[in-house]
Amino acid sequence: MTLEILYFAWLRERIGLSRETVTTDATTVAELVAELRGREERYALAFSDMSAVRVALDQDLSEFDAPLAGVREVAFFPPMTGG
Amino acid sequence: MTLEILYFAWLRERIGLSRETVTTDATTVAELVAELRGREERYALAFSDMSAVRVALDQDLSEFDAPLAGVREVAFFPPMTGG
Amino acid sequence: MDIRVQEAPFDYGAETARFTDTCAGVGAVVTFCGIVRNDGGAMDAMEIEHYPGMTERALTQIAEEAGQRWSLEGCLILHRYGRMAPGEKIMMVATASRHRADAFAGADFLMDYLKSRAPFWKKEFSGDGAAWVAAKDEDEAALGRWG
Amino acid sequence: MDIRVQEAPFDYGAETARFTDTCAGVGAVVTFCGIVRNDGGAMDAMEIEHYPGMTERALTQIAEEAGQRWSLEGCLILHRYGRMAPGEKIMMVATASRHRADAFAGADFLMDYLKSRAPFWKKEFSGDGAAWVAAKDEDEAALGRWG
Repeated sequence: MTLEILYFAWLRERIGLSRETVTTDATTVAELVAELRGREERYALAFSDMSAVRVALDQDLSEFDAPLAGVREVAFFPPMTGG
Repeated sequence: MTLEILYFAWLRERIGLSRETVTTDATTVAELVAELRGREERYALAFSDMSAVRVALDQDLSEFDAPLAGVREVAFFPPMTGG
Repeated sequence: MDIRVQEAPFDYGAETARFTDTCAGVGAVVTFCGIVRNDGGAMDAMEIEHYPGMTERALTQIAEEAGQRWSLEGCLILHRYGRMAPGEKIMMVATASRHRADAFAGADFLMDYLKSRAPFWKKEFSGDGAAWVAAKDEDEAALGRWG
Repeated sequence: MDIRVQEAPFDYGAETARFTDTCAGVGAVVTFCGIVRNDGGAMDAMEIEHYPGMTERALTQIAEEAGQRWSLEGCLILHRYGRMAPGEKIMMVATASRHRADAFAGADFLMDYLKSRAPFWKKEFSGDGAAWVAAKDEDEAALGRWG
């Protein structure tokens, strides 16, 4: 499947990208993260502490064990600090 | 002792006065109320249900058993409804 | 601390802006405004009576109490008396603090105490005549929230 | 329901006045404004990044949730992104209701959810460099207040 992946805040800075298109066989967010982590050091670093990472699937907050079937946009970012 | 007595809202309307000067031997608010109640029907009516009456002594909310010694201004009024 | 008791209308937006500008360095401002409701058009006007002297004293005490309970950088209470039509603004409070929790709790506290401890009385006028507004049990009960 | 995400500054007083005027018949309005603090002059500027699309979606969901929990006649959320100097207003919320308890609870709820569930991230710039603001445990814990 082909996914649009977005990165925000320090995840964007560490990975050096704000978005990329990825073709993957991952079936869950966790599998996708494992795949990204194995790519390059900057990904491994960005995803080294998953307690500091949040994920949204098609712009809804989600969990790491969520399935990717039917998803088009995956966003990774740190805990929100608005307001 | 001589007291300045003030009435507000429906107490003022029932008694027909917003303030009066009273010379009394009452030592507590309760005694003063009993004395006023004995005066005329309109006072008896105004003070018929004391659960609906509040009192302030020298502009501080107070209780009916409070002593009047040293007090100059006594105000009677219904529960507040500001805001 | 800014306490005002007045007959004249006030400008909620302008007072909010002015209050916020004078609280330099704060992170959070909360305001509340009470407005004369017109439930189904039954009421023509409202009149608020107060106890000059005690009113200012009571509002000052309430504001001081709020300042002791929470970390507030600023506090405004403005309350009108006299006759008002539906839609008119009756009163406002504003609080400023470094953090939102204090600003929210402070304003909420001011309103609960003002409702039941400041000497204001409302009378409503309609085609049926005039009636004093009865105090609500829930307003007295609300004070219990603050220990 | 009025949801706005914008880079441009906004006028808190004017927005408060406009919001109140459009909520005809209400008895209570509560507003909150968040302002860039400058704690001891250490910070030169703040930058807010957000997730266009999801931001509007999340704010709309939060406002709808507030409207299901409380009786609100109006609800405004306005949040900026981009670079801001100390003293600049970051965001505001406003709620209108017949009764004060709903207006207060609604605004308080909006703020708690917005803090931890809307995709905004703050970065602070000072002489020492730039640093992302860490989320506070107390902000996540605050959500527990709403059951």
